Amino acid sequence: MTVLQSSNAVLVQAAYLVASGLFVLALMWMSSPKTARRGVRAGELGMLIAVCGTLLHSGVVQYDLIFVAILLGTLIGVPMAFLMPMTAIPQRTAISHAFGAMAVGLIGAVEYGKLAPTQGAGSFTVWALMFEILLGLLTCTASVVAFAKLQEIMPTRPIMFKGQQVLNLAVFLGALACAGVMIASPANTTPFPFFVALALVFGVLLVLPIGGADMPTVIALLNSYAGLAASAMGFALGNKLLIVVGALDGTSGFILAMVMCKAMNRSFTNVLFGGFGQAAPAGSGGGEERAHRSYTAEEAAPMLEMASSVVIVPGYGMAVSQAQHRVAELYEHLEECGVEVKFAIHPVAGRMPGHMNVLLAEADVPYDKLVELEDINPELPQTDVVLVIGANDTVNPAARDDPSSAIAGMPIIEADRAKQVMIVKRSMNAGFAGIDNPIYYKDNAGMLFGDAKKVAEHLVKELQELAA
Amino acid sequence: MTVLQSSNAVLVQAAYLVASGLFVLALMWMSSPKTARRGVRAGELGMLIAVCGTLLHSGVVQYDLIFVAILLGTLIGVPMAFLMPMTAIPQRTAISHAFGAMAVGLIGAVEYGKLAPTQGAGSFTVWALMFEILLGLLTCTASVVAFAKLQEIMPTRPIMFKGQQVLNLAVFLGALACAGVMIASPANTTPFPFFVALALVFGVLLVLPIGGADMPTVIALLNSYAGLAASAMGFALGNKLLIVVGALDGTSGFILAMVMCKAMNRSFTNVLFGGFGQAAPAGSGGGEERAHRSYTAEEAAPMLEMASSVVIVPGYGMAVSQAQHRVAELYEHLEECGVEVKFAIHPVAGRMPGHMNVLLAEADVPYDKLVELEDINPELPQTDVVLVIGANDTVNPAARDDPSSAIAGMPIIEADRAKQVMIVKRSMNAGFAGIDNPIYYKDNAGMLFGDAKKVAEHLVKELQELAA
Amino acid sequence: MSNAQDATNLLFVFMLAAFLGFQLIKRVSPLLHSPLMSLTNAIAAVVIVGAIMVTGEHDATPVARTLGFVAVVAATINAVSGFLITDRMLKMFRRKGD
Amino acid sequence: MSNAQDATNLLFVFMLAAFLGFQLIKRVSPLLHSPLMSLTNAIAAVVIVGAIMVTGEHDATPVARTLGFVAVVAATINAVSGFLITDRMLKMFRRKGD
Ligand SMILES: NC(=O)c1ccc[n+]([C@@H]2O[C@H](COP(=O)([O-])OP(=O)(O)OC[C@H]3O[C@@H](n4cnc5c(N)ncnc54)[C@H](OP(=O)(O)O)[C@@H]3O)[C@@H](O)[C@H]2O)c1
Ligand SMILES: NC(=O)c1ccc[n+]([C@@H]2O[C@H](COP(=O)([O-])OP(=O)(O)OC[C@H]3O[C@@H](n4cnc5c(N)ncnc54)[C@H](OP(=O)(O)O)[C@@H]3O)[C@@H](O)[C@H]2O)c1
Repeated sequence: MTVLQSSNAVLVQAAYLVASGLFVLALMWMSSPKTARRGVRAGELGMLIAVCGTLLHSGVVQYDLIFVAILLGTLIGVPMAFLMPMTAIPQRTAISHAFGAMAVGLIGAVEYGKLAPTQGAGSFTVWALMFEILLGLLTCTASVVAFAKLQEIMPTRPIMFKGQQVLNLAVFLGALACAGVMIASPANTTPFPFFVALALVFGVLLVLPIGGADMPTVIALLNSYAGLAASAMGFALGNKLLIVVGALDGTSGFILAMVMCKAMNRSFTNVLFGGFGQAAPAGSGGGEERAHRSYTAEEAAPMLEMASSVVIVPGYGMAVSQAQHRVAELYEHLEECGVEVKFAIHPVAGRMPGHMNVLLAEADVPYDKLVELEDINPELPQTDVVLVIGANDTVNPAARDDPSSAIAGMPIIEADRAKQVMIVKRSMNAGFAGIDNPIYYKDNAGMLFGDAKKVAEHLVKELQELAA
Repeated sequence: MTVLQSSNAVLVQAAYLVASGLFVLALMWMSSPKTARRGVRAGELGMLIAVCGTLLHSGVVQYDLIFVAILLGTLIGVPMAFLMPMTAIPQRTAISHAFGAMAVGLIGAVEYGKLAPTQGAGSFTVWALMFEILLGLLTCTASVVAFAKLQEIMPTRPIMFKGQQVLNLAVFLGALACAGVMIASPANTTPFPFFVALALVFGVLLVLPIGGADMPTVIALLNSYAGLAASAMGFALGNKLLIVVGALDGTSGFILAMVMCKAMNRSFTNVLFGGFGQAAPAGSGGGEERAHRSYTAEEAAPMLEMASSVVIVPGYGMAVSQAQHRVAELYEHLEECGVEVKFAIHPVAGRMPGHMNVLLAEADVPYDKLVELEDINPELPQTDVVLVIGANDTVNPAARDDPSSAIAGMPIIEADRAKQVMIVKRSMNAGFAGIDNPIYYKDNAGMLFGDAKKVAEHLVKELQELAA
Repeated sequence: MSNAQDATNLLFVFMLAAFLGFQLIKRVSPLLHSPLMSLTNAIAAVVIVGAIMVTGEHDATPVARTLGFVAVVAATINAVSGFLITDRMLKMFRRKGD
Repeated sequence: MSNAQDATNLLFVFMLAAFLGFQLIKRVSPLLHSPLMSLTNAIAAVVIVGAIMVTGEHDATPVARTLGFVAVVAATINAVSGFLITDRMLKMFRRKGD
């Protein structure tokens, strides 16, 4: 029996080792679109091996519930994966963080109940468990709020009130105090329910003052927290697989959040506590009524057809109106007319990193047509027409020219440097940052008012007629 | 006492953790010349912390010999570092691998003597020790032979004889058999001396059939072996610091060896067993006496001065004649005359990776003037004069044009595509690969015979006279 | 000693994995940032390993089994849907002519 | 169990460090390949840690102390000269105008 158990332990450890290696390979292969799908395979295989290894663990003896749970999870997960529209990806990520973090919190709670009585004061395991439960639970409720804001179940503007920061700090310190008591005397479980409650409340408070459009950054950070919680679980259980995955996840979320902050020229503190987007964009087009030109689709189509180079700048508006397929048709028609078309992708266009890439890929635009900001900007002065579709802040020249602007210093796609700019949006209203956009009033610019999908359809129709 | 010991153990482990982190940072910062020196500082600090941590270890109680040894090592190491000429770097690397691997082997032997009686059959520790001793000792003697070949104490041509591969295999299997016996019954130390002797002999045999100019690849591979030996020591002693460093080192040597093989379009097997360079380059200029032009420095200098762009291609000959300082003067004079000068660096020019970069940096050539093969080749057709200084195989167009050439497929610097090529070398003799070089007979090419240093001096003098 | 060893073993693993994550993620092209988020999300579902242990132990209390059950379901949903959605996204990325 | 745990702890560390080494070294510019070789050579001298243990143990035999002594000297030479030479090389790398 002992021999059996020990050979069993070797097997479990070997499975975890192999699984960790596969997860590392999965991320390594994600570095390029050519190997990325292989990365997914590696991840799936790693997960399978990790689960099978655990099922073999000599400590696991009751299989009934586990199999039912896995079956149930699969039955829910598979249709979810196939029915989810690509535009809902940000929300999905948020809610799945909530699920994952909840699982971490629950496991932590169970482990605490089991291990606490056996641990000495200040034990490493209890430290790790407290960390795990705190991070798991706050990530769970924070992700739920983020989901609600993205899905617009909740108001997306920052919710701020007097004494908010004091309250947040008090709740956080309260949770830490509970954890401190339990670390000092693990057998004393009285503070546990308070600890749980405070952690859950803190998660909600954390996200309330953050505006809806900052949610992507928040989600990446929550990804990072969820990773750290998984690592903490690994420390508590002495499980290296969990530590590795947690660390990989933690750094991944952190780096993505950094990329976004850099692309918006804002600091973490500003995102988390700045209350950005608080001043509702109260029809900022109303102020001084500067002159702008506006085109109809009939006027715009021949200009596009006669151009030798066109750059399309997609933004959040394209995602909202689900216009990506129509935009792809537009791209194909223009290419057929012999126009050289490229897409300029700003790193924070839309509502999550890489948002535009996924949508356009979904609509069958080849990914070598998607050009990053630094690479497209030098080409724009030689470009005949830039067609901005539902983007706003990401093409706002004030970020470059006006040091007093709220988005000063944010790198932009310099659409205004092109020979002609056409901007598709529904009104003169501001974008997420809530500020006016001088590009609309430039001599070389013209508006194409309307819903992005409708306008794109209209343009395609006009092009077809021109061709016929 | 126990508390003291355990807090002590925590300290040692913490020191090792920090040291490992610093070594990782050291390699990370080596990625760019801007941060590289910070990397060296990190490495030094890591080493200091690792040594201090070990001295605090509760198992270490006799300090006398250790301090004497460290003092002695420092007294030898410091002057060595300052007096070593940069041209001797390849040899120094070889001999220091020998030292390091010897240390690993000795420690392994001592540990084996101490631990063997306490270990059960097939114990993990004995496995690791055998691996450590084998790799340590064979790397030690192999590095000594590599050193002797580079320093030309030994003939540099491959030494091959009948039955060599059979002998090598027999020695290797003999060593493995000894190790096997000791793993099966650790208490039986009889095979140990045979094991040691066979490992040492195998190291020598391994390098004998490899030609002198393949030594850089061999040294990188030995670096990799030394790393694996250190890792094995870490496994034997349960020391994670050693495992981390060994793995970093092991991959580093392996990747450098791969880079070199790729740049020569040869396989590992070919380098290790191919006996490349065996056929002595028996005056390959003697054969058919094809026509070549030759210039004097007096003729060459005005051509260089009148060019608007010059690319200098340095090679092994520049290193041998220590011409780098004169070449740098030449570069400065040309720049003063308004000529745009760049250096084209082939990845395996010289006798170790990065050899030319170090020599030219030593002579104060700014590193942004050193251009890699892929980047310079597209510019060469528009270049007025390419000046090849002691390079041969790396500019041999046969590699590109003649599929039956010994170096067919090796990427080259396409000097022959330039408007004019001048080649500085002492004769029409072949280079390391021992094959003729068609570039000498091209219409746009001319030889500048002489020692690289002398010719460069001469060219500088002529340029000065032209300027005056 | 053994306790310090244990903890530092885990800290070594954490430190190396964090460095590795940093190096790996930095290299992911911005083109793939969305699939990356969804892949890491799927991989994070490996906490199912802890959930299985909690649920399957022979002395697990009913509360523990219930919470563990919920955790296994949640983690499975994340793993299954995460990998499938990532693959669905990646399948759409095509070069011109593919 | 504890033995398997121990061995896999070390294997985890090895695997992660090897992946990390691979990612790190791949990014080193060819410009710096010579200093890189000499830096890794210096870092490898960390085997001095094992040499010190062997030499300083209270029950070390004279043979062990002698071999350990030699090992400490050898490793120290490598460390000292390796770091100094690497720095000497790197000091020489300058951009135009620096
Ligand atoms: N992607 C990320 O990861 C991320 C992360 C954090 C923050 N953000 C922030 O999100 C913003 C993204 O910039 P962006 O340029 O993509 O978008 P944006 O600045 O938010 O502007 C979107 C524009 O689309 C228009 N629009 C909305 N619905 C439309 C529809 N159905 N048809 C046509 N147009 C429509 C809106 O104008 P109308 O109302 O006039 O139509 C709006 O001005 C940036 O400020 C960025 O900092 C993004
Ligand atoms: N760098 C590495 O890491 C590495 C690794 C493995 C192999 N290798 C091999 O080494 C070779 C390096 O190519 P390479 O083009 O640099 O060198 P090479 O092909 O070996 O040619 C060097 C040339 O320099 C000339 N030379 C020698 N001493 C000279 C002096 N004092 N003054 C002037 N010229 C002198 C020689 O011609 P004369 O005798 O006529 O003067 C010789 O033809 C390649 O074949 C490569 O595969 C390099």
